[in-house]
Amino acid sequence: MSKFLWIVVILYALWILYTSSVALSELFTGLVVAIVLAVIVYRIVPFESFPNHFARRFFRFWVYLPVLLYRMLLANVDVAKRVLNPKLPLNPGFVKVRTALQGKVSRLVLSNSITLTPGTLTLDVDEKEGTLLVHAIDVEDGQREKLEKKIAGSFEPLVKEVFE
Amino acid sequence: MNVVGYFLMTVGSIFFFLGGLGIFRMPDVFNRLQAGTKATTLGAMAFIVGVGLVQPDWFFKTLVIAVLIAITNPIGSSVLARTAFRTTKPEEGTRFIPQGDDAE
Amino acid sequence: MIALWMTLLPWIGALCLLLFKGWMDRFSRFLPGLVAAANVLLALLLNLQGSQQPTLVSLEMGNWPAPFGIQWVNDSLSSFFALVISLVLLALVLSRGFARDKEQQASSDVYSSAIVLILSGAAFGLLFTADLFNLFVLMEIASISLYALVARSRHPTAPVASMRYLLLGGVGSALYLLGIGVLYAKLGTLNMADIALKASSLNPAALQLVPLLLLLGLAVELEMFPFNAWVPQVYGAGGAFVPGFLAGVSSPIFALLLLRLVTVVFPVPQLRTVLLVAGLLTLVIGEFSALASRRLLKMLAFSSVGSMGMFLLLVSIPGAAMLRSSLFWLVMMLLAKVPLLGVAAYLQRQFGTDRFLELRGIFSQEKSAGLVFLLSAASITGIPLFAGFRAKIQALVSLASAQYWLLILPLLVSVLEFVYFFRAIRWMGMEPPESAGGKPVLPGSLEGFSRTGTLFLFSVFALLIVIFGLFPQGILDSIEVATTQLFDPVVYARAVLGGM
Amino acid sequence: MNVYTAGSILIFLLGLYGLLAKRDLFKMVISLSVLDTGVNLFLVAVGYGSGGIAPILTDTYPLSVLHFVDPLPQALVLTSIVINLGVTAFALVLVARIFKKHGTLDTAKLWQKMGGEEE
Amino acid sequence: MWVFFVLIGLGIFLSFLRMILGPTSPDRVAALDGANIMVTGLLVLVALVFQNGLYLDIALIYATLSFVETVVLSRYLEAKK
Amino acid sequence: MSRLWAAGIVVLIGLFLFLFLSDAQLGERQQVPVSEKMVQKNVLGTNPGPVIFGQSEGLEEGSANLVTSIVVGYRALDTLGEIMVLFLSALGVGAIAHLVWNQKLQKEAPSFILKTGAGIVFPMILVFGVYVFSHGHLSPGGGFQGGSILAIGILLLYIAFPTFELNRVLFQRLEGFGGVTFVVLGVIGALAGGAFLFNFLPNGVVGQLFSAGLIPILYLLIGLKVGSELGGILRNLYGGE
Amino acid sequence: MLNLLVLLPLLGVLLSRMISTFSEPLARWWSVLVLGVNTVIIASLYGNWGSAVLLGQVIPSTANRPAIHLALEINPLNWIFALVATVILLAVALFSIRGMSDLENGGKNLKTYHVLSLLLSTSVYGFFLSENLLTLFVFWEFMTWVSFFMVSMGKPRSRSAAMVFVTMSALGAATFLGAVAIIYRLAGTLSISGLSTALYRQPAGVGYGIMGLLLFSALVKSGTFPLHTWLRKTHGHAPNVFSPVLSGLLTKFGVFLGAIVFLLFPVMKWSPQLFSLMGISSFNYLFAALGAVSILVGTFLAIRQEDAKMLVAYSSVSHAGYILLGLAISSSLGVAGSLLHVMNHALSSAAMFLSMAAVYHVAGTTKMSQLGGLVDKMPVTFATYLIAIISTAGIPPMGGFVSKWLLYQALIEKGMIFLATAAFIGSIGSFLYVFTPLAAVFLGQRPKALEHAKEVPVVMQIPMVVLSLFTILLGVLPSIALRWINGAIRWIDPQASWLTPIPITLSKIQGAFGAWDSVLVFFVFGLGVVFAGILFYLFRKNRRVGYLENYTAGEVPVEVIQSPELYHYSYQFYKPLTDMYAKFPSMEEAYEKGIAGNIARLAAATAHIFYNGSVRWSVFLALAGTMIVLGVR
Ligand code: NA
Ligand code: NA
Repeated sequence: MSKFLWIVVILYALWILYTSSVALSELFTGLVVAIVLAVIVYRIVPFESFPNHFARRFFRFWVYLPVLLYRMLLANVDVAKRVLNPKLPLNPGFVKVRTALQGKVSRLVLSNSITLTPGTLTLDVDEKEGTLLVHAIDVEDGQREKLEKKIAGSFEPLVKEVFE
Repeated sequence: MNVVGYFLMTVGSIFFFLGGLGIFRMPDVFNRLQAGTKATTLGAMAFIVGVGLVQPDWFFKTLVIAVLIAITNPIGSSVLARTAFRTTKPEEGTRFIPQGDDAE
Repeated sequence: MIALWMTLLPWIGALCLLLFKGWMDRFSRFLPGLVAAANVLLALLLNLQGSQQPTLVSLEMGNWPAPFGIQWVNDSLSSFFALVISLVLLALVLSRGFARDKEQQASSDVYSSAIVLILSGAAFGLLFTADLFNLFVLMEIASISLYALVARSRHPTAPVASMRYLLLGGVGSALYLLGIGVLYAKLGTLNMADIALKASSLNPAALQLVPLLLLLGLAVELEMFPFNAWVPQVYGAGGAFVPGFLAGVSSPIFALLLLRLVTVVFPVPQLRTVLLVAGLLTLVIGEFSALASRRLLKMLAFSSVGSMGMFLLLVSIPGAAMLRSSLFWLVMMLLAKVPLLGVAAYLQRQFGTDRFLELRGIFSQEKSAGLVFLLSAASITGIPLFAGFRAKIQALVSLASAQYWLLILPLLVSVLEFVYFFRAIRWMGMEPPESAGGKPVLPGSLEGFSRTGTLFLFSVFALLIVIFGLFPQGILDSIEVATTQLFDPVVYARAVLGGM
Repeated sequence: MNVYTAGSILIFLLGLYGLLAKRDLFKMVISLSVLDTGVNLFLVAVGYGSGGIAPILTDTYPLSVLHFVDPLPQALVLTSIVINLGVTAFALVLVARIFKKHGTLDTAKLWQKMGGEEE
Repeated sequence: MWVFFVLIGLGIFLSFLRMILGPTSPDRVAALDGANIMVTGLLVLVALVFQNGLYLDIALIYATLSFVETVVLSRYLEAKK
Repeated sequence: MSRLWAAGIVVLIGLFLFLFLSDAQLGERQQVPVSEKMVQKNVLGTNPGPVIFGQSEGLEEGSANLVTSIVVGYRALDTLGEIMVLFLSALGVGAIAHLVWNQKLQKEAPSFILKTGAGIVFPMILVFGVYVFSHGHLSPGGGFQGGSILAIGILLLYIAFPTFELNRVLFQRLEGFGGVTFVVLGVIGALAGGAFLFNFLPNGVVGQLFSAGLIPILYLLIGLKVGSELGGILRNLYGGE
Repeated sequence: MLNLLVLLPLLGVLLSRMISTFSEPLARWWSVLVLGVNTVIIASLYGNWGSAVLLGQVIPSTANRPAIHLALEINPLNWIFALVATVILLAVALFSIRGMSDLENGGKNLKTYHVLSLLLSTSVYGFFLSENLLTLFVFWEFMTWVSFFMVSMGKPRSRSAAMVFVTMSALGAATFLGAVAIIYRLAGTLSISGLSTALYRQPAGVGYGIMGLLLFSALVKSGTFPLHTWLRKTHGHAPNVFSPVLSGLLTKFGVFLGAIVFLLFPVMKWSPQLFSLMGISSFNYLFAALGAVSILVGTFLAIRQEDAKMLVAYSSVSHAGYILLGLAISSSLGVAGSLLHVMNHALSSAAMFLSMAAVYHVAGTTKMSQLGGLVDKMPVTFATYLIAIISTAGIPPMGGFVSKWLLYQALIEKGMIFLATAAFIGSIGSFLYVFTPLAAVFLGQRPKALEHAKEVPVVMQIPMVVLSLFTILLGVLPSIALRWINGAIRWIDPQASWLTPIPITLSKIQGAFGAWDSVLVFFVFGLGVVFAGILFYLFRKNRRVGYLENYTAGEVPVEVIQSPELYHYSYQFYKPLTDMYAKFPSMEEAYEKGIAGNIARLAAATAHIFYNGSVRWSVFLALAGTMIVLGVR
């Protein structure tokens, strides 16, 4: 599917979901809007296209999502613990984490996922180096490889399969 | 459906509160962002979808809002964190662990 | 519908300037002039219609009847002033066109042309509207246009002048809106005619508060003391358009609105008391400050303040005679102020200054400018048989017939007025020129056709001053009709509200 | 006069105070917009009846005979907000212009700086 | 229902405290961002309480605005530095 | 002048206002005849009964949002004025902005996250903006709000991409188009119904997307115009030229 | 016919401009022609009393009152003024044919001057022939504007003099307009001849208010104490040919207004019960006293002057005092004396200024210390001046004596000893001051520079001679003028007991205490003069001693080298006398520095307080205003 169609589909889906109406007038308007907006945003949208394996990506997405939600839940439990018990030891630090992902969207998804998971927060992505700058509440002993694995390792392959 | 909805709403609002508490109590801006972002994102998602379950007419609408927040909130936090990284000093004792190449 | 076109035409013009951006930029220089000329024709048409039989025509926007929709009312007063103002606008717009900088970018000319067009549209709208909130919207359009035009001036103090105007105007409009809020809370309507009918049912506090707040809202544009601190700098920033517009279009229009407010909508004694005191203060402080001014534009600005003070004073007194003289005063002052400010702005442009001492003997070199200035000054100081004299004598007679003591201050300040105008004439006209060529001339000074055109425009006004001074009957008749109509609020209300 | 009206007037007064007490043009512009906000709230408060519903017909409130909040002041406020936005946007650019030209936004200093050009 | 109000309200209140206390500008923006998300939640709750879907529209717009607000403020702080 | 003076004056103004307002007894108003009839959509006196969402047809004014029916219906002229104000503001900013900024406001390059995120969020914002102004007659939205949302999207682009430059002339033409069409529709109304801004299209069923005659179309135009105007203002604020 | 008097000069203006493009001198003759025709018309209008509308409604008619038109009227009273005016205008116009050397040398635009002078004539005719107060005002203001420009054409400092003139005129105009507005409210009419009837039933307070306002402007215009201060500066710097008009004519504007007030607003009618003093109302007495003070002040200040023109200017102040005195007394003798004095003073002061202009034409100055011994070089000018000063000083047999005699009769009739004393001191004083120029300019030693001076051309001599002849005629046969004046008195109030024609025959005037046979006196004086002339001729000295040679014989003081005129005997001629009141504060200074200066300071303060540059302050003012307005309840 071409990039343009992708955009139209996503925007149209957004419209239909949001209007939650199956009235013809809404459907028609939505389609027009989606097409017109797709023309406008075509150059701005960061992904090129998702050329193949649509079904597999779709399936993998549904694997990725529960993992993300689960990690988010964990993260919040962690936050709860730290907030409610300030005596927990903090050992904060900034870590540069290397990533194998190449696509823009996939890198963004990775960085967002990292942000939402326990104890870590992405600050920036260095496009040339292919690294993420991450703030971690607990950098433990400061072993970079270990941290990299812990921070990005669990998501990277999932994200790669869905978005790259 | 209602029960699930109200449960989600309860969880969400608790996370909201925790998020607020985190923003208030954590020692520096990065830790505050960490606590705030995680708690409010999940809180919002849970709470809003919860409402959508209680009032099924609105389910898809709430879903859209939840997705929007799920996308935008971490991005916003990241951007802000970078700003903080560039403009403020982190809490004392914060370490910087660069990439291997940088260290040498 | 003609009345509406007078607003729509300029607005469409402004919008088209942007719609055809890039293709119409060259045209932007002439468009305001064309539109202004068309508006003169429309105004003539309006008056021709009215001359058949003086009627009140109510325009219902969207076919929604009053007081639900917005009404524009075209009565004798508004048609007459529409003609006057369209003429003034034509002159101002043309002189602005003549004064265009050669090196100025065409694109920024598009902006200011569009602003001028929107401003002129709003000016006519203000004349016709019968809805207090619509009035607010139009007032804001007019003010923002003026802030923008002032800010664009190249005078060093222009941005600050604009800022001051904006802040004061902002306070004024906030107060006005507050008044609308209270009014709506009490009466549930915004239509002037409807309010006029229902005003008596207001409780005393509301009946006092609402007109006061509305007056405060108009005060900034009315150049009423102490809301006129913006005046000297804004006029002083010069330009071919803004000072003339303020004195010749905006203050007369707001004066008319005040008249409607005082006579038709809220005939409240407290309002008149406030107007009386404010009028006296405005008059005296304005004229005194004019005496102290060493810059021509500022002097004229203060003189304009003074004449608005006189107007307020006249309005503060009930009665048809007073109404007549206040309207006459308005027209006659406008006729003199436009050419005076035009000449001042012209001199400022040509010689880079408007200080008397630096313009010493300038009229020996700028003869026609000098003549225009002289005639207009003669009119404004009330030299007999110029237009201004007619207005002055009527005003004084009216004041005397209300209270003798009301004569004292106007007469005393008229001496000041005499002195500062003669002083200006003395410096610029009688003193021998002193190295007039030595002054640095602005790069954009006018030559050839632009110069002749500019001077011609204001000469026309000077001529009008003489003509109306000798034969004022036409204006007097128009004003008579307008006064009669204005003095019958019930007719107004019936016409606006239809069968209600 | 109810609590909403009073509150809006207080915001209005806060804006007035800001206009009077601040010497910085930027802050004065902000005060002006606070002032306007107060007035807008006043208009809304004036139209607000207790227990009123937003004046929009929906599935849940399908009847126009319901006790809707008076829509007219809201319509006015909508317009007024836009106008204020326009004014504020312009004013901010103007503030920037003044700062660039005179190098200060302090009214006292501006006065001094312009003193020579005044008369 | 009031439990939700109280919890969210407390969350917003705490964020506001942080906003006031600072100490750095990013702290305040972070607090504002957090508070904004909670307000979005609150709007959705209001929709439920009033049984009026219109508040969802408002919530959606509010969420969008709050994102742009955060981003703009951070960029502003960055540029100011 | 000291703060004390300021406070004194403000307190006095406040006192006078409060005294006046309490004496004026604002709450005392019993009925608001004007609004009442507008709510009943019975200004012309032709509507027999209450208006019902999703059912009533062919009303004098067909918007489900009563505020909208005032803003773009009963008092549409104010809205024309309102868009002129915004137009002016854009013109004014455009007219003096080039005197203000010479260099880009932004010094720091934006982060990858922001750039990429903006690319994803921007289309969503546009959809919401269009939703808001196309549903102005059914929801709290409207042309102005929708247009603002569009402009927010443009702001995001400016923030995210320092090299971003919107097509100024195109946007100005859009502005002009929105405004001129608004007026032209008003004039068509005058030709069709004898009054400027007369709603000459069928009003349909209250609550449907295609209802309320001219209103959605006007709101579309307003949305376009406001969006492009605010976008233009942002552009100027962001150091155009 | 009546309208022609105004329209002719007005049309003449246009033609004058056209003519002067061909030939400037021709335009001078054109002025003479126009004024000549007007003079003929005025003469022919005697007895043909009536009125005419010049221009439509100035104040439009309303339901209950008629419109006020711009209208002219001729009646026995204003005919006298018009006659005086036209004679002087014509004389000056004739003189101007060659007499504008100061303007020519100053490089002034004479074409403009002709236009202005015709405009001025228009205003003069219009003013004196006004049917109503509004018309009066119209021409008055007209005159002010034209005069402003004419005065400005004079010496370099004339611009500031013109400003003083305009300021005072504006003050006068303001009070006049106030009075007009009040009268219109009360009476609904402004017709001059109808005022008496229209205002008859108004309360006295209002009446005095109106009169006070009108008299204020009359005092300003006539240059009467305490509003005389503008005269010195204006005269001193105005063009030479304008001074006779200004002094002889324009000050009579004020007098005419005073006449209207005192004669047509009869106070007696209004409030006979008002506290009276010496048989007249205290209000009138106040103005009579002002007249007396004016006589004294004018005289004493004239004595002090070094410049002949300024001297004559102050003499005008004192004469305005005489006229006011007579009008204020409002008895038959007083009124007749005043009106006659108007004619005499107009003629004599015009003659004096013309002769001064002639001196300027020849010598290029009127500073007495630079002049001397012109008697044999300029006999006609000398004779004119001599006759004029005799009349001015009130010495028989010239006209000035007759009018003063009538005024003394009136004063004595009322028993006003103080005022009579003042008037008498004034007369003595005038001997002193008119003698200074006579001695300094025409007698004494002639400076080297004037050795080759010649009498002025004949065109300039004619008007001087004619004015002198009229002065003599009024001295010999005042009955001609008094007949006109009696006509005016009869017209003013045919029934009144307070104003009756005075009994005259061709040669005799009957006063309160005796009669005056003017013809007899003339012959007596004439014989005396002839006799003295013969003696003078027979015993003439052969050689005169130069005073400059004598005084500088010894050690030469530095000042002498710098300014030899310090030793001219006219310098501080009456020093012992003037020293006596040198310390007296100058009113002129008090007005200019005190009142005008303080007003200017007040204005500057106002502008500074309310319109300074502070943005915050503007906001403060506006909000304070809001506070006050909201506090109104
Ligand atoms: Na809407
Ligand atoms: Na809306």
